[in-house]
Order: sequence, then structure tokens, then C-alpha cells
Amino acid sequence: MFNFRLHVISAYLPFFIKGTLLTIGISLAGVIFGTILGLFIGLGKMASNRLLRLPFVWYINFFRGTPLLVQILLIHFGLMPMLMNPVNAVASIIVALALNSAAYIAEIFRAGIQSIDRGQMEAARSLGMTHTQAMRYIILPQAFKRMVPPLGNEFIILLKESSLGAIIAVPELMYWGRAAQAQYFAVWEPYLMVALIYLVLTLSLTHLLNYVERRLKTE
Amino acid sequence: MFNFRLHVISAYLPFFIKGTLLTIGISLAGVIFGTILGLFIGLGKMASNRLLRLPFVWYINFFRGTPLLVQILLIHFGLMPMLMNPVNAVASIIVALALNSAAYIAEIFRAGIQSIDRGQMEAARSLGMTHTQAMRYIILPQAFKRMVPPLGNEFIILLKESSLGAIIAVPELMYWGRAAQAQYFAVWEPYLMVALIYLVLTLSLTHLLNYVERRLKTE
Amino acid sequence: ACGSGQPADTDEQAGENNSETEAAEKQKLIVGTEAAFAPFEFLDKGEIVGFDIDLLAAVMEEAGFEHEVRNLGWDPLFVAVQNGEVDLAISGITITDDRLESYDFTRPYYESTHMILVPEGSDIKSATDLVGKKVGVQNGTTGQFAVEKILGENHPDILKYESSAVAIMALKNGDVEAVVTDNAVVNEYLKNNPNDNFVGLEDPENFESEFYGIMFPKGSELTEIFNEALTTVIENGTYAEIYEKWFGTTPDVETLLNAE
Amino acid sequence: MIKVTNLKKSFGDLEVLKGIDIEIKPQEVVVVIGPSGSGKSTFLRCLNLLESITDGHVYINGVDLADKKTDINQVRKEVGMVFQQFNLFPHMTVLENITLAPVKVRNWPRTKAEEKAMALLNKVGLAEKAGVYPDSLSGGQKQRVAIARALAMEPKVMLFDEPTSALDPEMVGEVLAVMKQLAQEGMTMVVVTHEMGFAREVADRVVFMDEGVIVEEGKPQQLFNNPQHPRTQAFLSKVL
Amino acid sequence: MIKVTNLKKSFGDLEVLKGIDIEIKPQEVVVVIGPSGSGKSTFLRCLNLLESITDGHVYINGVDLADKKTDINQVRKEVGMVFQQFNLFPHMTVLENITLAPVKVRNWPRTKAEEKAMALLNKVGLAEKAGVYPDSLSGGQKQRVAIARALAMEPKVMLFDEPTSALDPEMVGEVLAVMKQLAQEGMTMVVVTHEMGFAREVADRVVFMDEGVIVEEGKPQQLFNNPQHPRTQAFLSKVL
Ligand SMILES: Nc1ncnc2c1ncn2[C@@H]1O[C@H](COP(=O)(O)OP(=O)(O)OP(=O)(O)O)[C@@H](O)[C@H]1O
Ligand SMILES: Nc1ncnc2c1ncn2[C@@H]1O[C@H](COP(=O)(O)OP(=O)(O)OP(=O)(O)O)[C@@H](O)[C@H]1O
Ligand SMILES: [Mg+2]
Ligand SMILES: [Mg+2]
Repeated sequence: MFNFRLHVISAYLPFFIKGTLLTIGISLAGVIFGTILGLFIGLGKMASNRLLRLPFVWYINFFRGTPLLVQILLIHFGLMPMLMNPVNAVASIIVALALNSAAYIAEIFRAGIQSIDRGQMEAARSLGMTHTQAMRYIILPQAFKRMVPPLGNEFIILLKESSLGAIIAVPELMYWGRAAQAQYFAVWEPYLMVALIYLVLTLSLTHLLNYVERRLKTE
Repeated sequence: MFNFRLHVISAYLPFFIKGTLLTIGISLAGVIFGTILGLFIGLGKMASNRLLRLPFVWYINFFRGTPLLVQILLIHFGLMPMLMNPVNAVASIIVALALNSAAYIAEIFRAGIQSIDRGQMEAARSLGMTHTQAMRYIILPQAFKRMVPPLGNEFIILLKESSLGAIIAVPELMYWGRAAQAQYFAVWEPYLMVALIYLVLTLSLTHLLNYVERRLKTE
Repeated sequence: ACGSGQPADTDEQAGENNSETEAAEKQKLIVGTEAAFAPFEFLDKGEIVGFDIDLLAAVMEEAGFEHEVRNLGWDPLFVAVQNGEVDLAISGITITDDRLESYDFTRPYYESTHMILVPEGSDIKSATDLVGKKVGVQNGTTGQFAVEKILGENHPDILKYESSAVAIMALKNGDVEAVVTDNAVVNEYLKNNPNDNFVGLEDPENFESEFYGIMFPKGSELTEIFNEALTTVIENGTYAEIYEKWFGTTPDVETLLNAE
Repeated sequence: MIKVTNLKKSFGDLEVLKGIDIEIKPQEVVVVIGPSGSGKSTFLRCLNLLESITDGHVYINGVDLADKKTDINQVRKEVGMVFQQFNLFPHMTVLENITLAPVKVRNWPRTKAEEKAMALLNKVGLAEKAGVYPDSLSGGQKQRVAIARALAMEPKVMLFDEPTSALDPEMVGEVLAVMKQLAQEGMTMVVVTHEMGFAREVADRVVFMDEGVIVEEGKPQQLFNNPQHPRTQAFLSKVL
Repeated sequence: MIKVTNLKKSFGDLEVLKGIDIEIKPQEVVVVIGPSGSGKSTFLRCLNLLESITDGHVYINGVDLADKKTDINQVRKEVGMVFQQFNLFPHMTVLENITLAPVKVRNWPRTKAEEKAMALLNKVGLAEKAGVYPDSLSGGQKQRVAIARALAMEPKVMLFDEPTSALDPEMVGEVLAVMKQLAQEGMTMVVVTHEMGFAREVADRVVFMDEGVIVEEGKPQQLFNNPQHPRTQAFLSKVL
């Protein structure tokens, strides 16, 4: 069982590299679109009108309350064919990751704003600023700074979750791991290699993030 | 596309119910074993000796830094065959969920302990208690209480992640959704139904958790 | 909270002892399959059914074993046979030289060729037209290998899915322009879904025919026993009955018995 | 200047202010004392509508704050507030903290706002800190910047909510000194504080609040040395 | 009772205590004052080894705390400590807070510990609160329970680190009263506080610390009315 067949890995190395790049690409695209959408949904959820809030609340409930795998299948086989023809699996996984992460980012956004001490808003208002001015000049600049670490974290999560793209044949890292496994009937070699690449990606990002976080704190 | 075929759902309803029970079962087993293992790993990571800490740190790195899908495949096809024969997919998914969640629970445990004000330890020590006594009578009882909500949350996460069991043919909820899809080549009916069941599970648990959290706070 | 409850105990002994113990107590064998390959094996409201399943029952009966079928998924199947999770596998598995290096097979029980499933009006008329098109296959199948012979190994236009069912879903939503898989699967799909307006193309020039066999771990003592039992089932007409039940036509038993 | 009639404020079922009546003349310095939870902060916050008014009226320069049609931001320009927790904007320099509102709210040109800010920083003795961020200041310095920030809007009234209780004892003096100077220059001030020395020396009037009402008020000498009401006596006996 | 010679304490590169020498006799009450960051808390925490000693010696009843062989827990039994933030155990009732250490550390039978606890609660005026959880107590009540908890171990010395600075002004008195009674009963006490009134009235000796050294010490009258060192004078002029 443990005669590790290096040739399995070397044969598939070019594919692993291509796959890694795609993994990074779709995760990045997912987190970027997810952030834009998430800000919008976060604002919607903070609306003062209960009824206005409802669709946003249920958006968040749905995407946080169901497995990403179901979401991907629904989006790729159900939703996307209504929007584009032919359907592109890469587009589908990006849409799925963006819609999913938007739900989490909406909460990050809300938490960021709510983490700013109430006194900041009160001080701004007592100087005669309108609510909008206070948000724009006082609350949001501080909230955005606090959102950087959790957003980075969300990106790391997407890196890992993008592996579900393999199920709909997105040729990302995991897909090539499965291809290698099927060709050589080998388990350890391709999957450990794939795991290692993910580990390097997530760990180096985590370190980068810790560094950024420390910088932001001392600033 | 939108003639919703109810008979698809009604034909598979008994399987969805069986699948839901198995989903709950494996998630519960995963979180229970994960908690036991997680406490142990959390303690290990808090060891004062750097070298002793190392394996625990890397355990956590590995299981938090790689996709659960890779872990499941490595465990089911690589690790489990070395431990049992024949391999049972249900056992595999439980082991995978337990090992994975243990890494997260270890951090929950550590965070729980570190969230207790330093003054508590100092007060206990200044009364002449040993470190062990202070941990046992003062720190841990308070930390455990704070761990209840994040542990509940981890259970909700496992409910969703157990859906990956479908890939190794664990007959849980997602598996039956895919079976229905394959039999009828229908997307919306089985997957929306499955998503709905997951949603009901996670939302009701979230509400229960919020309730427990509020109770714990006022106590 | 563990397991599906079956006492999956003594299968290893079973492999070794059965030739001596004649009838006293039937040994129970665990059989792996991937039940998403109609009409060979698929889930009908949760129950695994199909041509392979019926044939398997007949062969088991003949060989004197009890058995239990487990649905494992395609990629897992091969690993499961290798590491002893199951004693054998039947899942429309094509006998290939590659596989013969790692596994044992019985004699062929079905002759198969690949077919191309395309939407009506597609400009794909033969296998060579697949060049430049996106083609869906099931990961690790001979269908994949057949397409790779034409497009090249790991060509980016080949999309490898977990099962034929997912590949066909991808064809339906326009993800791929053709799916290459076994003729029986294509025919079954066309029969059940006439409204989808798909057509199946044969191409005997580019797709060699292949033979399905029952797969065992390398060196299993069971292989020979099952070979004999399978031959009996084919010769005594049981095979033809099952064949007619699932495919509605009479099998060419001669070719099958002569193939190797 | 300020006229409060029958002011009531409830949070849900909890009635915190139960009918406050008081009139404050221009240039008057009023110190509000009272036990914790008596409603001192709430009263102060009603004076610039940081809390909505449940019932009664608050007139500032004749404008009724309880009137829904009143433009709150207009009123707040005239009323400066200094908080216990300073509430400086941590992402802006001291100078930016002070100039932001004049530029954005009063639409002053930046140069004018900066001149004014530097003049105020000189006044509170922190001219050399104009370019630093609040985090690098001591508590006393922060509070002096907060006072300068409020003054930059050229308010007619200044409200102080326990401006020295978050400070280390050695820093209390520097903040009180600034407030004293402000009083001497004729600013109308309402100050909630526990600093009885400051009250004695600077206040024109001391108001004792308890359980949402004004129990007793008077000149500092009179109230401190000869309190009339038993609740005032009890409170003073504890804190003096 | 306590003898400190050339005590030094560093946190990394930061030397917080730069050589403290002091001797405290049984039944003596010593009040430590000084600006924020001068090392008062650190000094106090070295007296029961909540901070490890970098250099020098601390003898309590002749036992050297700087000696690695000294059993810390043995020493701590003899030294009670009261913190600014009370640090009551929130998951235990007041009675359990007080009896825990006697039962677990001194191995007293529960009945004896509870009798002792009730006697102490009576002393601090909180007998009726025995069964409640700390959350339902006011700040002053919490601090009195904390004092009772420390006393339950029957310490020979009591250390107080700003026991009243987290309290609302009306509650300061009730805590100081308990401390005063303790002093009158002959407890040896070291108290860090900003309450100069308490120092004047109760202290046998006042010690002024600044930047990690003892700058000046003396009887309260002498130190407050006639400080010798310019740093003492500067500090006192700000806080008195
Ligand atoms: N936003 C609020 N929601 C609910 N209750 C509040 C709110 N703000 C204040 N209260 C309550 O109103 C009462 C008065 O509070 P207030 O802050 O005005 O008292 P205070 O006299 O300023 O006390 P302190 O000296 O502690 O600052 C308290 O019981 C307080 O709990
Ligand atoms: N654990 C620690 N690690 C690093 N530095 C510390 C630590 N504890 C205290 N210090 C530093 O030591 C110095 C003295 O602190 P200490 O708490 O003894 O002062 P203090 O006189 O009690 O002040 P305060 O009146 O604010 O309580 C300060 O500069 C403080 O930042
Ligand atoms: Mg207040
Ligand atoms: Mg201190």
C-alpha cells in the first residue's frame, strides 16, 4: 500500500498547477462578486422596515442553512441554463461561490458596522452630522478596516469549498486529483498531493492575513 | 422547465426521511467524537512545551487547511482500509467528520478558556489554589458554558457538510437527492426538496441555540 | 450510530473455504456497484435493480453463494475491490488491459460499444466530429478513454463527471455538446426521455466494441468459480431470459461465448 | 437659553425621567449631581436629542426640540457635547477630528476650519499634537481634544457628561482647568460630574437629581453646606 | 512580617520595578500612592508571586519568595489579595465563593468553612446575600464579598489594589469602612489607593512610588502636608 508512486504525481503535475491557478481564480472571483453582493444584502438586512428586510433575511438563511453542494447542483443544472446557453461550469461555480459567500459577507459587513462603538455615532451626530454623513465619514471607514481579516478568511474558506467544483467537472485542483486517481487507481499519491497544495495555499494566506491584521491593529 | 413533478418527491419521500435520520445520526456522532478528540487536541495545543505542541498544531493546520472532500476521500479510500475490513462508508464519514470537527473544536475549547478573564485565574491562585485546582473549579466550568453555543454551531456545520458523504455513497439525505435526480433526470424537484429539509434542520437548530444562549447569559 | 446494520463479517473466509464446504451453509459475498448506470444497475425508488443485478443473482445461485449488493460509486468501486471492502464488483465494467494488471475478471457477459448522445440537429455525425467540441464522460470509464484516443489524454474539452447521469444532465443544460458512454445507457435514456430530443450515434469504426466482466481482486480464488457459473448461466438459457427482460431483444450468445 | 418643561423619558416600560423642569440662562454654569442611574445622562442627552423626548418640551433659543418639525441637525450645531469616553474618531488625526464637522456640516473652507482648530488646540494646550492620532494621547489629552472638537462648531451651549470619570486622577486637573476657563469666558454649560471641588468653584447652580426628578437645586454653597432634602443629605454624606 | 530588599521586576526589556526596599511590621497599614504606570500594582503582585521576581528578595514571615524552592501556594495561603475588578467567581454563589478555598486548599470540613463564611458576611454586612450570585450585587457589595473571601483563608497580610476605583462614588464609603475596621482589628495591610482621605485617617505610613522606585515615605500628615521630594510635591498638587 505504501510504495508511493511518484510518477503518478509527476505525470499530473502540469494539471495540478493549472488546476491550482483555476482554484485561485474562481475563489478570487467568488469572493469579489460575493463582497459586492454581500454589502448590498447586508445593507438590506439592516433596513429599519421589517418587510423590506425579509427577502434579505431569507437569502441569508437559505445560503447559510443549506449545503453548498446542493446549491452548486441547483445553480449549475437548474438556474444557469435559464440564464446562459451553453452553460459554463466555471461560470456556475463562480456564481455559486459568490451567492454563497455573499450571505456570509453580509453578516461580516453587519458585524463590522455593529462592532463600532455606539459612541462614535453619537459623537458624530452631536456635532450636527446627518446619519448618512456619520456613516460615510465615521462608521464605514472604521468598519471596512475591521472587515479585512474576516473577508480574507472568507477567501480561504472559498479556496477549500471551490473543490466541490470537481463534481460538475470544473477543471480545478480537486478535479485533477480525481482524474489522476481514476487513471492510476491510486489514492494516496494524488489526494495527498492535492491536500498539500491546498494546505500551502491556505496556510500562506493565513500567515499573510495575520500579518495584515497586526499591521491594521497598530496603525 | 417549471412543471414541478410532485410525484418525483412523493416517490422518494420515504428515502428522504431515512436519509434525514442518517444525516442527523452521522452529524451527531461526528460532533460527539469530535468534541472528545477536540478537547484532547486543544489541551495539547496549549502545552507549554513548543515541541509537544507541534503535532497538535499540525493536526489543526491540516484539517482546517484542506477541503473536507479531500479528507473524506483520503480517509475512506486510504486510511479506513488499513483499520477495518470491509470498509463501511458510514463509519468513514463519521471518522472524517469527527477528525475534521475536532480541529475546529480544539480551537473552540482554547478560545473558551482564553475568554475567561485573567483575573479569575489570579483570584483563584491568590487564594492558594494550585493551577490544576483553579482550572478545575474556576476556569473550566465557566469555559464549558461558553463553549455550548459554538459547539452547537459546529453541529449545524456538520449537518451541512455530511452531505459530502453522498460522494462515497453514504445513504444520507443528499445521496437520495442525487438518486432521485439520476432516476428522473430532474433537478429542481429533488434538490429543492433536499435543500428545504436541510434548511428546516439548520434553522430550527439555530433557533434552539439562540434560545439556549440567551438562557445561559441570564443565568 | 454506525453502519447500515448488515453483519458484513465472514466474507474473507468465504473466499477461501467455499470449494470444500459444499452446501452446509452458504457464504455471503459483498458485491460493489455504482447504481447510476441504467439499465445495468440503477436505483429504482431506492432499490438497486438492473440487468447486472439479475444476472448476478443467477450466477450467485449457480455458484452457491448468498450476496449483498452495495452502491459505492464509480471511482470508489475500484478502490473497494482492491482493498477488500467488497469481494467482487459488477457494474458494467469493461475488461481492459490496464485493469487486468490490477484486477481479475470473469469471461465477458456483455458486448458493448460506445455511443455518442447529442441533441437533435447537432453537426456531430461521427466520433471524429467530436474534435473541437466539449464532450462529457464519466470519470475513469472506457468512454473517457475512447474519447481521449480521439481528442488526446486530459484534453481540456473532455469533462469528466462522477456518473453518466451527471454527464447527461450536463448535456441537457448545455455544459457539453455530446456525451460518450455505453450504448445500453444511451438507449435506455432515449427510451425513457423521448421529449428531450436527443439522438444516439453509433460509430463502429472509431469505437471498438468492448466486453463487460465481473471484477475480482487480483489473485482471488473466486474468479474461476464464477467463471464456471457464468458459463453455465449463459449456456442454459437463463442469460437470454434476463437479457430479453431488460433489453427487449435476443442476445448473440455465440459471439459472447467465443469472445476472449 | 434653555427651557425644559415637564420633560419625561421612558425606555420601554422604564420611566427614567419623570418630569423635569428647569430654566438655564445664557452664560450660566449648571452642575448636575446624583446617584448612579438617577437619569443624569439621559437628561443631558435629551438636551441635544441623542435621546428622543417621550413627553414634555425642551426649548433651546426658543426652538422646541419635542416638535417633530424641528431640524435636529440644526439644533445640534448649537449644542456641543463632551462624553465620558471621549469618543474621538480613531481613524483621523487630532486636526481632522476637529475640522471634520465645520467643513462637512458648516461648509467652512478647509483653511478657515484649520485656523480655528489650531486656535482651539492652542487654547487647550495641545497645538503640538495636531498631526497625531488619538491613540497616542493620554486620557486627559483626549478629553481636551474632544472639548476643542465640540467648540469648533461654535456652539451656544456645551454639555459635559462626566468628562473626568474615565481619567486617572493626575489628569483630572488639566481637563477641569480647560472647563473652568470656558466658564469664565461666558460659555453656557451643563455639567454632570462627581467633582465636587469643581462644582463648588465654578457652578452658578447645582442640581441634585434622583430617580428621574430634580430633588433640590441651589447655589453650590447652599446645597453642599445646607441641603434641605433628606435624599440630598444622604447622598452628600456619602460622596463629600 | 514583610521585608523587601532590592526588588526588581522586568517585563521583557521594560524594567518596571527598579529596586524596592521596604520593611512592613505586623499590624502596620501601608498605603502606596503614585502616578499611573509607576509600578504600584506590580509591586503588590510581587508580594504574593502573581508576578515572578526578576531580582532581589521578598521575605514574608521569614520565607524568601524569590527562592525557587518556596511553595508558592503555601505562601499565598498567608497573603490575601483584593483586586480592583473584584474577580468574584460568577458561577458560584456568594457563600460558595467564600468557602471554596478553605475547603479545597485548607481542607476544612464544609460546615466549618460555612460557619466562618457566615461570620465574615456578617462582618461585611452582607449575611442576607449568602445565597445569591455575584451578578446581582452592586459594585460595593461585590468588593465586600471579595474582602470576605480573602479573609476566609485567615491570611496574615492583606493586599488591596485600588479596591475602590471601579466603584460608583456612593459605594466607595461602604468598602472603605470595612477596610478601616480591618485595620483597627490589627490586620497587616498594604493598600494601593487614590483615596487620600482613607490614607490620612487609617495609614500608619504612606509610600510614594514613581517610575519603579520608592521616592518618599512617611507618616500621612508628614507626607501630605510637607512632601520633601519635588516629584511628590508635583503629584500631590494634582490629586489633593
Ligand atoms: N438606552 C437605554 N435603554 C434602556 N435603559 C436605559 C438606556 N439608557 C439608560 N437606561 C436606564 O436609564 C436609567 C438612567 O440612566 P442614566 O444613564 O441616565 O443614569 P445616570 O444618572 O447617568 O447614571 P451614571 O451616574 O451611572 O452615569 C438607568 O436605570 C439605565 O439603566
Ligand atoms: N504583564 C505585563 N506585561 C508587560 N508590561 C506590563 C505588564 N504589567 C504591567 N506592565 C507595565 O508595567 C508598568 C507598571 O504597571 P503597573 O500596573 O504596576 O502600574 P500602576 O502603578 O499599578 O498603574 P495604575 O495606577 O494605572 O494601575 C506599566 O508601564 C505597564 O504597562
Ligand atoms: Mg451617566
Ligand atoms: Mg495598578
